[in-house]
Amino acid sequence: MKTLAIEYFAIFRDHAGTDKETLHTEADTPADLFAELSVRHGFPELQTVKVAINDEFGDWNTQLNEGDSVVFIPPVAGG
Amino acid sequence: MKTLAIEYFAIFRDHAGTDKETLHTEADTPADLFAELSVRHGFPELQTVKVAINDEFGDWNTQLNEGDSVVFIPPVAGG
Amino acid sequence: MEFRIQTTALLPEEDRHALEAPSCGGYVSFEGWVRDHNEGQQVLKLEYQAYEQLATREGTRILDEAAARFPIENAVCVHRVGELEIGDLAVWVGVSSGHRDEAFRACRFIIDEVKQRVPIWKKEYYVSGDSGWVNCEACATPGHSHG
Amino acid sequence: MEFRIQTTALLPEEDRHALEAPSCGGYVSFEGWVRDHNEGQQVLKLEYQAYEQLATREGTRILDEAAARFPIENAVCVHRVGELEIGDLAVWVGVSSGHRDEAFRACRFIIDEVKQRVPIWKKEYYVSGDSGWVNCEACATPGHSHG
Repeated sequence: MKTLAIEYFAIFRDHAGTDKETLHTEADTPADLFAELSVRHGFPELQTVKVAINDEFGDWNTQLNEGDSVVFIPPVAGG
Repeated sequence: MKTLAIEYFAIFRDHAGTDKETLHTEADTPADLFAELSVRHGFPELQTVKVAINDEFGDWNTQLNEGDSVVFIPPVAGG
Repeated sequence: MEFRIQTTALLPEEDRHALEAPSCGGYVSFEGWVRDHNEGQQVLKLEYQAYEQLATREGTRILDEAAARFPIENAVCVHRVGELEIGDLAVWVGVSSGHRDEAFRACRFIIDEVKQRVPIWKKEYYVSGDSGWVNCEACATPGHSHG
Repeated sequence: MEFRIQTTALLPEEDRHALEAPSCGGYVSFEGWVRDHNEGQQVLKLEYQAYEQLATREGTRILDEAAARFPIENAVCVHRVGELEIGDLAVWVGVSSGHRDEAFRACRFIIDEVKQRVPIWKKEYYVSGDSGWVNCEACATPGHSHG
């Protein structure tokens, strides 16, 4: 079990109903974590989602560590 | 003989020493007129010169008429 | 070189000063304004959200890339977040350089990359009463991949 | 659509307002600043002259051509004449449109054509004490043609 800080933006924030939460989870990778949270919050299926770990773009299959902050990034639309 | 109004800009103004003059001339075309004025004012030889007749771009071999205004246009450099 | 996210109105006249230099002959700017329509829908207003830390990092990387690709003097990009009305300025890019060609190319490069890479999102509120996150609602598909 | 020659300082913030429209999502502007050097010479100041009637006509034709080529909303170009110091704004082009691509392309088209076609001339005064009309001194050749 590890503790992670999750921050939500845009469509994920709307579905999660919160902008951040602290999570105790068995998830080893961002991919595991996203699957877990998708079920819990009913995230919509999106064409491409990226992940950031500790405020930098990360890999879906990297190992998550105790205390990591994780952000899932839906398709961007700045400008 | 016809009377023409000549206006000078940029390098031609510097050489003519005036910004405009009224000219009595036998010149039939802008080409004739330019040759006449080049001698009189010592215009430098430039790669491309255009001519405007009555405030519109004109042709070097057009017939000049009494009272026409003529401007010789050295290479432009706006911006 | 500065990329910034802010909640208050953008003031290009002020940020422009940072770009001035006696060696510069050209300045190109882009402004993204909130438009009253998008893809056939009448838009009432917009809401922008940014993941500020990463947006600022990625935006700064884009400016650095622009400076490496094009011989520009300086470049600044500021993006506004929060609720915006029709006609409001959402993003501003300013680029100064010795000659105009590189200023045009760098400015275009920056806004194109910002729109593609920087974690900023836009929710449109329509006259119809609907609303939606741009690029998120329409692209939702059953057989998706997030890998 | 307006092309204008003026002797007073350009004020893009004011002319910009003419370009605003609720249907516009993109605005691109170009500013030409007086640079402290040109082709290896240190420049002290510039003098611009315009053949105002024809410059305004030709400039307006360029804006009309831009509007015919690119689906823009509006375009304005203002050129200053008289004596300008280093850093002064000599020419400003502003273009608004629904999307950014056409605003970038039209703005670039306008400034390129203005520099090539509009009867405006620039005399550079150098630190060395020399001065010269740009594109006129250097290109003077013995075997010329004015036809």
